[in-house]
Amino acid sequence: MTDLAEIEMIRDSARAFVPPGGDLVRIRGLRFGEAGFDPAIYRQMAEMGWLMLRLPEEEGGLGLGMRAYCALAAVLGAGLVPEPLIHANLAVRLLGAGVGDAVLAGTRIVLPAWQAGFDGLDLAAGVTGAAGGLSGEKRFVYQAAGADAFLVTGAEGGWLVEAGAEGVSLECEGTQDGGHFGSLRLAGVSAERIDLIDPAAALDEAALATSAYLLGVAETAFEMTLDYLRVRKQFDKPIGSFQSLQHRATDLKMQLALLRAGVDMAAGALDAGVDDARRSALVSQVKVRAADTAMLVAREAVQMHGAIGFTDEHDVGLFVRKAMTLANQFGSAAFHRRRFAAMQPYAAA
Amino acid sequence: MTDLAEIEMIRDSARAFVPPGGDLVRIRGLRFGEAGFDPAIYRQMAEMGWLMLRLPEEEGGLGLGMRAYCALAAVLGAGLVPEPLIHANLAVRLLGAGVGDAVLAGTRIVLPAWQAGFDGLDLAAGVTGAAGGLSGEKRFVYQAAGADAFLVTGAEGGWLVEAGAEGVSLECEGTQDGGHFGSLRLAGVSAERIDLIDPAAALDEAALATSAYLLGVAETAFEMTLDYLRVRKQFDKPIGSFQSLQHRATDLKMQLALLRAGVDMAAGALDAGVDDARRSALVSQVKVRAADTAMLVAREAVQMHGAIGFTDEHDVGLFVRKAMTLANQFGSAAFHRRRFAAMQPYAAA
Amino acid sequence: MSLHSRNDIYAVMSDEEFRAQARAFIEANYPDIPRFSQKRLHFSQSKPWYMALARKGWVAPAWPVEHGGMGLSATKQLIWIEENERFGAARINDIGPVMLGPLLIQFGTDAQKAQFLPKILSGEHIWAQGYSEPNAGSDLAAVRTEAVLDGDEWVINGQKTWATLGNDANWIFILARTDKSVKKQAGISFILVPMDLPGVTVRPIENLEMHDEFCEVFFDDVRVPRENLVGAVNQGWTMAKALLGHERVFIGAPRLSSSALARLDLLARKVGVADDPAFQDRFTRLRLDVADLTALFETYIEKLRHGEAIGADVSIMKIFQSELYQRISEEMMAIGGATAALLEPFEHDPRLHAAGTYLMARPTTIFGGSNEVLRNVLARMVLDLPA
Amino acid sequence: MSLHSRNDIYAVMSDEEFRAQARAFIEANYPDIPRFSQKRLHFSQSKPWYMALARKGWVAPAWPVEHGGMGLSATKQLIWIEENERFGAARINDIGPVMLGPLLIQFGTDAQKAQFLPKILSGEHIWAQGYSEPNAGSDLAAVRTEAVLDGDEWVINGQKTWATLGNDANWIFILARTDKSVKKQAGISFILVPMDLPGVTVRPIENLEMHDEFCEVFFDDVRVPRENLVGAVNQGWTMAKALLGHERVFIGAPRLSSSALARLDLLARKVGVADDPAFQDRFTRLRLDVADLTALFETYIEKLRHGEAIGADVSIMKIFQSELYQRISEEMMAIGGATAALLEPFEHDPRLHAAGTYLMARPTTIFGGSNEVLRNVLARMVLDLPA
Repeated sequence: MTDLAEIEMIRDSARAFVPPGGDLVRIRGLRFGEAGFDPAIYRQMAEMGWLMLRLPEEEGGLGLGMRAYCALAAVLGAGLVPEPLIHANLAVRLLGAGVGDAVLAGTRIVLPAWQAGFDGLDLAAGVTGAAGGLSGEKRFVYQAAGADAFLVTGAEGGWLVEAGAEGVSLECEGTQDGGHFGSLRLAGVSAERIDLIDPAAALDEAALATSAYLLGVAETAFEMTLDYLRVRKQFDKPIGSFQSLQHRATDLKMQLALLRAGVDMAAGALDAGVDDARRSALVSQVKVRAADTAMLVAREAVQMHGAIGFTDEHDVGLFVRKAMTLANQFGSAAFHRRRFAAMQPYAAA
Repeated sequence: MTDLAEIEMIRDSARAFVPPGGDLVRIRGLRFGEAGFDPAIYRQMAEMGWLMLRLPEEEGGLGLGMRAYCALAAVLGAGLVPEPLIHANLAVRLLGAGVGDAVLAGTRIVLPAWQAGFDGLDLAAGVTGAAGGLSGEKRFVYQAAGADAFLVTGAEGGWLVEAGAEGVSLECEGTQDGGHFGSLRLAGVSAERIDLIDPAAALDEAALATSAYLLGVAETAFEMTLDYLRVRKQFDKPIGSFQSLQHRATDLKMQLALLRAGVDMAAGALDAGVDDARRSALVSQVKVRAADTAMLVAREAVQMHGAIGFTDEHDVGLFVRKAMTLANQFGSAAFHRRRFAAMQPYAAA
Repeated sequence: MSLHSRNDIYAVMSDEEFRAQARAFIEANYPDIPRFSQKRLHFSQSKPWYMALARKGWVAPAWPVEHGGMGLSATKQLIWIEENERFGAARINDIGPVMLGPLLIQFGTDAQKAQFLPKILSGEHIWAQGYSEPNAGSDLAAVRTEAVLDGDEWVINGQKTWATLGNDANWIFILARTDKSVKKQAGISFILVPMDLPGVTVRPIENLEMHDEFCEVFFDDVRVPRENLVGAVNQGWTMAKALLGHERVFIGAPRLSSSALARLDLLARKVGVADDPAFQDRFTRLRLDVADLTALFETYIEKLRHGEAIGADVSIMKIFQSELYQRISEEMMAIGGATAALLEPFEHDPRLHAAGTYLMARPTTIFGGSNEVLRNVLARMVLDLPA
Repeated sequence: MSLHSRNDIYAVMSDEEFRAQARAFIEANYPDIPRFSQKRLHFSQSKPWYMALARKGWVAPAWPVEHGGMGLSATKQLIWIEENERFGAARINDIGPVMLGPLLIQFGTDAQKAQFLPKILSGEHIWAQGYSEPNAGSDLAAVRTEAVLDGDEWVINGQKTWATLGNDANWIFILARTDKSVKKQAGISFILVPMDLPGVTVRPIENLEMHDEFCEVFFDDVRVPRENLVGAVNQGWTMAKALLGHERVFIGAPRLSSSALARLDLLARKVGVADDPAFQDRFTRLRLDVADLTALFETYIEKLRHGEAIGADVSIMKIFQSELYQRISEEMMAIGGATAALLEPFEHDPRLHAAGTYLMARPTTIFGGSNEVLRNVLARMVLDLPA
């Protein structure tokens, strides 16, 4: 199958979970629930092979490239899918096929607990695996309450920690999108150390997929806003006929075009193969635009919807909240700007 | 006389030199000439007492406050007056009444040569007054070719250096406004050291007056642009009826209102008396807005005038060039932002 | 009247004396209710504070003393606001004291003043505002809620929306169409309506902060006495505009921005970016914007103090302050890292709540005249640009 | 034809081979004229470079080989531009090769092609563009210059403006009104006019860079043969739009921004702010904008390469690139300190000229369709927003 055909195929299969026209009833129903997502749907997604996207074919995976992964993520973003696919994929990517069939089948959910600080991509901090067992804290574990186990990362590798194991406690706080972050505290948990597969690349891929997801979020919020501009009337005219709104809408379109081009370019480059510094620079480039554009579109979407956009019952708010939740995940724009400059020092063309 | 009456008086007398409706023929005539300004007009201005504005009444000056000085500077800016009043006043301010009657009468022109670096308000650098005489270089001396003498500043004080003295050489480069900067090179010039009067305050006052001048420049460029928006037609409508231009014009008005309020506030505070750090913070606050606003109005003025705004024959360009010339004088916005933060560390209200 | 004579004292008090007294009063009397809440508290929660202010005679800082207000100068009103902000005191249900009271004082009959003003001061009447409608937002003059005179009663039908804390209120004032034959601004009247009447239905709307701050209010053959009309019939538009009055200055006050700036500073320290020079550069820009807005605000306060007319240009401040408030909140989101995603304040400190500030800042560019409409008006009225 | 067969080679050459050859050619053949000039050089100065290109057969990179062009792919055209930029080679008087040539190839008669194309390639004809008029700028369809058929000649009266380097040209193509009875786009024709005819007057206009880059051209009963019409009568608007063609992609190329970024970097080093973290933060933002624009540009180049249609959305790039170029130039002014005020390049290095870059960036948002008009068009055509 050609690359393009693969991408079309995965996009089509994703659309089965995200009906066009955006039926967001399911999304609303899951908000602020305990797991924050639907394990049954998660399993269906796993059945599509979406947890083995990046596993090589020789290891039984789909062996798809980042372009296919990003195409999928963008569709999921357009539908605000709350199932933590990108996070689960990160765990699989770090562990490889050895993660086990139950995980790939979606019947056992393993989520990465990699973050300790407020920002950045440092997966080493927070826990230590000393003699007395694994101790410390990982924070901001997305959709943690739905996990059966966590892939806890540290300087020396990772540990697979069962959610119910001795010495493990989890405290959750809601996120704007109706999901949550877990704070995972570990006090002398016994767990075996596992080697992680190319963790820097794995985190970069998650950041890129998150950028693609944000692209889907922002594009859909923009389309909703255009629809509203076409029909909402004030002063006896559709507000989309007012030039200042037209020009601002054009500016959003411009940012979205830049973001889409960036996602495609970076995914293509990663698939073609680049060195580590260039890979990180490209991913940072894209994540900056993704975070900034999603937030820009979100705030203009609220503004252009007027008062109704500030109500929770209007769907545009769901997109705003999703942008707020994901903009800083896998590194904020500020972090990625600094990393871009560090990874690729300026040299005039 | 009350303060307000004084301010009105000086504003009226300034308007005699700057005819309303902006006859800019004189300004164009002086552009790129050797002196960059008209010594005869300079003398007339001196006759109005404008070189002794800030000298105390007991020393024979007018003893006016910064509010009056700023009112004058704003009118001069509105008329793009090229005579270096602010610079000459800085020299007088640093030297006091001892500067001599010829200087105050405008028959002898003394301009400050205080700057050595690209930016900032450091008057100490560039020259040393060692045993062999005064040596070194001062740069960016505004309208230097018209000066009879220079007040050269250094770490230990100042020196009055005749333009024609042994060891003095001056090289001039044009500035965008039709004036010029001189590079003053001193090689073992014999000159007597003079104590300077409160140089930090003097430079702050020059920076504030420059801000007021920039306010006048920007307000006039804005008025010209509004006039153009009212009459210029495209697509059979005056372009000022297009909402996006209306909104952008409103944004310029907003910045101008902030700048005017800032100038008034800072001048009033300086007149009322503040400590050194507060004075510098206030002046920096205003100079930032002045530089940024003048440049913003300049670029929007060109854009709103369209192609004609890019021609040298249209007067709006004169305002653009003046903004470009003065925006960074007595410290750029970037310098003053840093100084503001340093002089007045943040403390929540 | 003891209340009267007691209140007269503020006029002769120095600003600094007044500030000290205000601060001491707040500290001594603020009840055990949340401080620094970004969400508006409901009356059920904030009532003890309203009552404490009522007992002190401090419900209506701006009203003249003879009507039971404090008769504060513009400067002292500002001090009062600042001291409340500094302490983090909850904002009371203030539509009665801030909006309706001054309007009744200007346009109401003696009977209306006697009937309504004391009950605002006592907290017995909590007012809501019934201006906007689903199809009359930015274009307020398009209101369709109708009031028809039937004998000695107005019969009201229609729907209002965005009534702030409408579910706390027992009275609402509305703009209603009383003449459909004239151009739209000319056929509107201003009517007072008790909310406990048959036919009045309130539906709270959850906002993005998950807070039922706004309500829809439905009127279905609601009948109120003819005397509930304020001003003359069809004079409602004039009053709606007059209602702005001082408000047009205070809505541009820098307080939302300056308090957001303090939150940004705290958050920057918390997440460890406060010393990053790039952050400091951006922070200084925002600080300078707040400082210049403050300077501009003070020129208007000065005008109020001297009784000068406030022109249409005053809305420059509302535009700038609301957008500045938003920019500060966006910087909080940008630096907040993972905490920016949280639904509730990080570590339960309401001042560390990037998302809360971000969301609360959103409607400030929409309500009180959307910034787009205000820019249109400025372009025409102040800049004299053609239609 | 030896020229033909020689040029065919570019199609089979790898991009990197071509780049090496282009670079070597420029280095070996660039005459002793200014490099890195921000001002357009006049033909009197840049002619040796035009002639060197003519000798090599490299005047028209985009034309098909059979018409004497290089027949370069979009990618190789870009490489050619990049190598010129890198060296700082002067831009030649390229309205003939870039604009008129492709139009004649598409719409011209065989006689017109035979008459005009070789003279563009040889440098004998230097062309100017006569589109805009004093009252037809953003609204180009409002042209009033008139051409009336009198026997076998067009008689032309009117005025054109903003003719780039019109004082260098010996031919000009114009949009002229040939029918006043139809709606304005429908009555325009495209006519070729020698500039040495009686009745043609050229007045240079000094721009803000003190450079007579633009000219007004007056036509006073100028008579040209009927055959100087390109395409059909009243088909001028179609051709004016077609003239955009590939240009709509290349006008959004990141090269102006990326070369300005290099200037900003040099200037920052010169004035000593390159290591300031706040500057670096702003510089990185600009870099990322250039990088993303490059990514977007490459998607369009890819479309050209595959022969796909270019939609109206392409003007997104022109808007973004021109405004980015301006923002970079504004940052140069902001950091340049006192040097930003200078009329001529600081220390005679054209790359350290903040004011020059600032001024040269101004018209990019005005010419080639003002960004305001392009945004209007995007809103209607791409976003499908109502009129």
